[in-house]
Amino acid sequence: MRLEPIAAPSWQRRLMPPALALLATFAIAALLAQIAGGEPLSIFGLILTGAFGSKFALLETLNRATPLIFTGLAIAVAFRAKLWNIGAEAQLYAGAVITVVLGTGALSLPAPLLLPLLGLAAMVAGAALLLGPALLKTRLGVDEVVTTLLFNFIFLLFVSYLLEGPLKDPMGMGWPKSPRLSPEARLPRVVDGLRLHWGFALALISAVAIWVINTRTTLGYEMRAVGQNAEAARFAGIPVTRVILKTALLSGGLAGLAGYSEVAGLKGALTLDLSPGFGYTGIVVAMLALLHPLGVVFAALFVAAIFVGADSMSRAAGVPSYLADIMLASALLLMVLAILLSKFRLRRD
Amino acid sequence: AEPIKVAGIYTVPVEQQWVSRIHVAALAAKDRGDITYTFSENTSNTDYPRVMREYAEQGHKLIIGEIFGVEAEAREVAADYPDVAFLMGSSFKEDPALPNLAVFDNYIQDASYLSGIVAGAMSESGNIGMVGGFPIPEVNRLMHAFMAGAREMNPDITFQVSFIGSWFDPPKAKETAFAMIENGADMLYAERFGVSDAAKEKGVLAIGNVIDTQGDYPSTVAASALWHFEPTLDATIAKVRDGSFTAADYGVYSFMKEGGASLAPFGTFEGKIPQKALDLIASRTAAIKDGSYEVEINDAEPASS
Amino acid sequence: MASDKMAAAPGNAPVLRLQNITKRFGSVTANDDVSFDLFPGEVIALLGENGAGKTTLMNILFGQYTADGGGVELFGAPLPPGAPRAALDGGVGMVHQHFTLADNLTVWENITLGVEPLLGFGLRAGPAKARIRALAEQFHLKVDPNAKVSRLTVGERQRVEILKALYRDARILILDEPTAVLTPQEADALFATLREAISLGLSVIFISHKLHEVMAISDRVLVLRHGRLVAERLTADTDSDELAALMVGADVVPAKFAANTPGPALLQLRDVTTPTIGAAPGLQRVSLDLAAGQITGLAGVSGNGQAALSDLISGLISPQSGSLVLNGGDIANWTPRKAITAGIGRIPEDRHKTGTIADFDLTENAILETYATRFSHRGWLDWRAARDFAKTVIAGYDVRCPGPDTRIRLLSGGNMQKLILGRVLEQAPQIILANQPVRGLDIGAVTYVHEQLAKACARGAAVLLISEDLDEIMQLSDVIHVISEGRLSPGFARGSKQPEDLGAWMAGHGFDTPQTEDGHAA
Amino acid sequence: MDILEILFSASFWAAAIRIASPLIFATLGELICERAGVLNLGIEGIMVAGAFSGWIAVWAGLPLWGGVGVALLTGMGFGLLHATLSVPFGLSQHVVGIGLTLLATSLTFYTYRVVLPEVSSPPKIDAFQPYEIPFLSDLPLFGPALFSQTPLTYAAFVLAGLCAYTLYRTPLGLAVRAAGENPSAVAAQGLSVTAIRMGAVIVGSGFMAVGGAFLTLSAFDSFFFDMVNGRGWICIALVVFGAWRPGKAVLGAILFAAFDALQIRLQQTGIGAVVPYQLFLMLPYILSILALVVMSRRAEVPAALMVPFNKGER
Ligand SMILES: Nc1ncnc2c1ncn2[C@@H]1O[C@H](COP(=O)(O)OP(=O)(O)OP(=O)(O)O)[C@@H](O)[C@H]1O
Ligand SMILES: Nc1ncnc2c1ncn2[C@@H]1O[C@H](COP(=O)(O)OP(=O)(O)OP(=O)(O)O)[C@@H](O)[C@H]1O
Ligand SMILES: [Mg+2]
Ligand SMILES: [Mg+2]
Repeated sequence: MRLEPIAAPSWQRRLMPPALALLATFAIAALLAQIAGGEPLSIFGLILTGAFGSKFALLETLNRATPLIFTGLAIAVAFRAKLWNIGAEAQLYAGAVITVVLGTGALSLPAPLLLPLLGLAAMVAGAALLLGPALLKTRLGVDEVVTTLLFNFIFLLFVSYLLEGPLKDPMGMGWPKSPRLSPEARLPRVVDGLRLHWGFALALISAVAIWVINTRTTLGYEMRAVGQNAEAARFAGIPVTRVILKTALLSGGLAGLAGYSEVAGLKGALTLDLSPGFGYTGIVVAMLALLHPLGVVFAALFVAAIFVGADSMSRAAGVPSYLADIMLASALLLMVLAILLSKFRLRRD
Repeated sequence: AEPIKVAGIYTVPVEQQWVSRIHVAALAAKDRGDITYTFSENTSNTDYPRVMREYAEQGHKLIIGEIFGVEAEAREVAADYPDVAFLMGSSFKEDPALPNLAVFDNYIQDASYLSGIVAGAMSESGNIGMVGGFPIPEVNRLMHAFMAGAREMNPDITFQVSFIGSWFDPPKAKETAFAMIENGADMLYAERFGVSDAAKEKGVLAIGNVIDTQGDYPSTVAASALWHFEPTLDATIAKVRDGSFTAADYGVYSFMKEGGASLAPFGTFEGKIPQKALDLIASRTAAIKDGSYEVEINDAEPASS
Repeated sequence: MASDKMAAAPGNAPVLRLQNITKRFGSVTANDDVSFDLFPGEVIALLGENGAGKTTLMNILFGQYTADGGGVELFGAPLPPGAPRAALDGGVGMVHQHFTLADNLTVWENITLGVEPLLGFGLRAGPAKARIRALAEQFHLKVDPNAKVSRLTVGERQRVEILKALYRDARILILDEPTAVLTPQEADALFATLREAISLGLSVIFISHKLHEVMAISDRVLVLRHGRLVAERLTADTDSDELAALMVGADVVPAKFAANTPGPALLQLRDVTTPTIGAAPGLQRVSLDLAAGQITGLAGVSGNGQAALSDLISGLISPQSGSLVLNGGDIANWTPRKAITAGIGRIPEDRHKTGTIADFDLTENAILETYATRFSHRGWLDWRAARDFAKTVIAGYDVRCPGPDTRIRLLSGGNMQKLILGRVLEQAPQIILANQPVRGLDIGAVTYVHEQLAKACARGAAVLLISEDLDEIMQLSDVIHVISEGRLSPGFARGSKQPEDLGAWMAGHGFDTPQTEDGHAA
Repeated sequence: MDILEILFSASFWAAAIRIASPLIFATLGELICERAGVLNLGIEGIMVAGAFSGWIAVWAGLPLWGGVGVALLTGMGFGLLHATLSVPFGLSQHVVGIGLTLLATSLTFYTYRVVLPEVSSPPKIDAFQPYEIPFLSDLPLFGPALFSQTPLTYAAFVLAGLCAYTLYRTPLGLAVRAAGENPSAVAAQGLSVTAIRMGAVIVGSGFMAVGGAFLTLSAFDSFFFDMVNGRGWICIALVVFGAWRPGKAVLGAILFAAFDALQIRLQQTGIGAVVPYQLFLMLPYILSILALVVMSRRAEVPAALMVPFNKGER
């Protein structure tokens, strides 16, 4: 058996496998719901309403997609240059930390100045965190999968220290939690009373920006060249090390923005559970998007919708809420398989 | 009467000691027919406000949970659903401007203090090991009360304090406890799962916290400080039912005098605890209940001594 | 040597019989109804342009591909399709076009890989090594069974590949361009090995683009064009010219090289030493002048410092000591970018790994070296100009492809090479580094590349041609240097040395004796 | 206690070996996968699944070794899924791994909740107890450290030896190592790269699951959510640290565990009072990175790691 590329797949060929993947995901969920004593057939409707059924649900989905767009872009940028950044989680926290440090009164500026400044600072912080592993890779050849992964643990412990020490909210009753951002440091909400904030718009803008960088600029060209064939790139005079470092800065910066958007947009303060693994889910998002920056937006929305919808469904159907994660995982695995099968056919050989 | 629709939202699985007390109380109320009960566990703080809204939208009348990490946002949700009663574990006080959100916490320092007396009396080496998850107020205050109790029996006692940086890593907690035993501890304060197992394996004693674990470790756990959520929940249910639910600090329902905390029966250790300790426990229990003695509430991070 | 091998008479039963093999890849028909027989002790040469379908045919025979039509018979029995295992067990040994060795294993481990049952205990290393040594002895394949493959030279790897087949008692040996990466000496040694094997009754299918080799070793020649078997000749009844014409479908006129008058030295190496990296030797106090309007040839066995010299001129490494003088001035902080801006055109040795980016399209590959200088404005790429440039190269250098948006992975080696050549020559470089520019190319492509180099030289560029093919060096070069273990011989003027003399230098003779100015041993 | 005193106590080393044991199983599993060319990021989830399935099997009445077997099979099941997606289909090993971790973890939690819907404290089993090997356990320092462990710890070391032997001294090991270096070398010798890679991933995943089961059957006696707590990710680092060699990887695991054991003990010393506890918790990770920096130059990465092999493509 081998896979053979299909020269020009028809639209049915392109759409069928993903549709089947989605269907299979639902079937798995229905089966599991049945086992747990739920009503299998009702879950489809429940997921849909959970994710899109009301303005509230829809905005919640967008909300959850926001940090995923940032981390997804961070991963997509890095992976395209074959910089295996598994540390977006830590970089996200770095962005969040700096937002809190500067946004709780240290800088007293009006919002139109403060907000961009904080975003920039968050990018710098996230970038700085990835610079270390990137330098270790380029200078000493240390595998960045491992260093970025370990940095996640180290940096989270550091955040924990900050939240119990210098960054602890004096009004927080001793709970490890930062003070709240000053009102000027908060990203405004898109709709009053609901949680969606302008971080979402920023995420969309970032996606377009990365797309433009990838396709229109020399940096984008360099990053792709280095990722595809570093040896050829070096021979052709592309400064490979510098490109890797630039990629690291961009990737880390995007992950840092995720932290900024979550703190300044959603939470208003930093806790140790700011991110339920957005950095890791970003990998899922980026890969679903085939590392395409605009694809990242759709992949993030897809992942968010599955999660929010299934989470809500699990409550309504009275089945354990872990079903949401199961659906997310199955959707991911089946979907990447489906994307493959919409471009290749299996052939006996 | 019609059962009240109640939902619980927990950031950890319902096995976690703290949450399990809420969960058990809710299940009991459900079995009595007072409430219907559904819950979400392991809900991350990011999702917490959304889940609150969902339950509120679904028509639940009372939502219980813990908002230590999402104080501000949870209050916003409560403000948006004035007809729903929220009873939330919180380090903050109630806010009169938000009449439908009441707070509680496991103020079982009374019981911890009493269990400390047992520990102080029974530790021969005068060296007690304490393994905690994170140094948060809920943990710190109980540790301090426990230490105060132990010092009543032996002012020279020393404490080893460690935090494992996780709520759920029994093997790690066990390793930490092992290290403390090696270092001379013959009595452990089992704030986390795993500690009593180390004590059992090495033949030293342990004191339980929040739940009674003597059943699992009959010759190891000498005493346990228990938290009972029932008084808190039952009071809430009554007030929701008669419409008098309002912003308040339900933390007091965890006090011993309200029946929210107690020292577990000595069980297998009946008769093994020195009379001097029993006497002090008896007198202090009475004093606590009649209000003449108050255990100090100290939320600062405890340190080894 | 071929004529006495007419034992390949129809009377003998064939050892191998391919019948009506057809293989399609998508819309490409790689093999179209190909049939032939192979007889005991016979050597068949398979000829054809790049992409004619030779490798595909052999892969079908070896079971790595399954044919869409037709079948294979081995010693009279049908061979199950798509099963390399069956082919191996049936006595077919294949030396692939690209080496199939695991670098992290030793020689003997690579050879015994898959021979013993996978789920068996323990490896009988002793007997295996003894057998390898015996085979090596018998077939003149000198190699240490305990050596790690990563440390072997290309020639040694080739020997291991052949030992793999012999170790399994192959009766039929398939060699896909085995000499493409070998020095003349190594190639000769290989032929000696093959003759030994043939004398023991093995049959051989031999693929090569080098016609003199085909003439030397084969009994029969089959020519493939566009997947079809277009001609069959007894080697004794044909000659190189006819074969070349059969392959291409037209007469081939080799490029002409007139002796040039040299201009001033554009690039000079003065006493340059570079570090030794792994098994690759660095340069040892090398001095070299590349003069305008002249082709300087560098002969030598691969792995003697050619890579270091090429990397040095390309800008990938800097001298450890000594200096590099460009148009009379010393250069510092030497990088590839600097080399390009300084007007050095570089044709790398490995077009797949260093020359191109497989998943980039032709446009992207065409601007690889100049995107920053010619096609960008303040960090923005001018794709329109880039695409136009790619079209110019495609048209000007006869790159056969669907268009500038094709991924270069889909081009044959020759067309890839033409694109590289075009992108380099379009910059009108004053100095040209051509490292193995025609390796693995078919005759048509070879001629084309050579003509282009000659043209550049004629307009005054200094060309450094690095090749292991002595014929090519002698044909093209005005001055020839020989490199051995990082040391450089003096320059020998065109026609002043015979191949044997150069071969002696390549083997390291002559370096230790003091030299006179004109390069002759005193 | 000061540091020297700690370092020369048998109980410290006993703890290090104990903490290392689950890491050894899982690291060996990951090492086998990577040697064959597949990065298995499913390790964390597979460990969770192994921890649960082994434990629930014993709880349901199987003997302890039966539980180990069930964990092994569970891991192999997830390994089969990983292998199918990443080998013949050649899907990105990052996605498959991360997806599998998510799937195995959530499926485990879901199953747990369905099987034990309303427990406030998970049931306990009778876990493996330390077994003192006669004579050997009487040796000074080494005796208590090495030879007074649970049978599953001994099994970890036996497995390490077995892996090393298989990889370096058997035809199968050759094939696995070659598959991770140059799959076409394997294919050209008539072996199936697909079968070898899939086999390696399946078996390796089985070992990872046993590593998880160590936590519930030996280190502890019941199952908790989040019990694995990042140990799988550590093992990924340990494989690199061990330069893809079983012996070095085991040493790395013990070293890492020793730092963990040390950090626990340091919290009780004088510095423990002044230094924030987070710094101690960081210690093993920081030292891992430092060790990687020192080792990095010499490691030989399997050349075909993360490179899918497809016969049809070149
Ligand atoms: N794996 C493949 N997938 C698709 N097409 C292929 C594949 N392999 C070969 N082809 C097609 O088959 C044709 C024959 O290729 P093949 O490699 O057999 O040529 P060749 O004669 O060996 O060339 P060369 O002399 O360059 O080695 C090519 O034109 C190519 O288009
Ligand atoms: N995966 C593939 N898909 C489609 N066509 C391919 C593929 N691989 C190779 N080919 C085709 O096979 C032909 C020969 O490829 P091959 O790599 O053998 O080139 P080559 O001329 O031998 O180059 P070189 O000698 O430099 O390796 C090319 O024409 C190319 O189009
Ligand atoms: Mg070929
Ligand atoms: Mg070729």
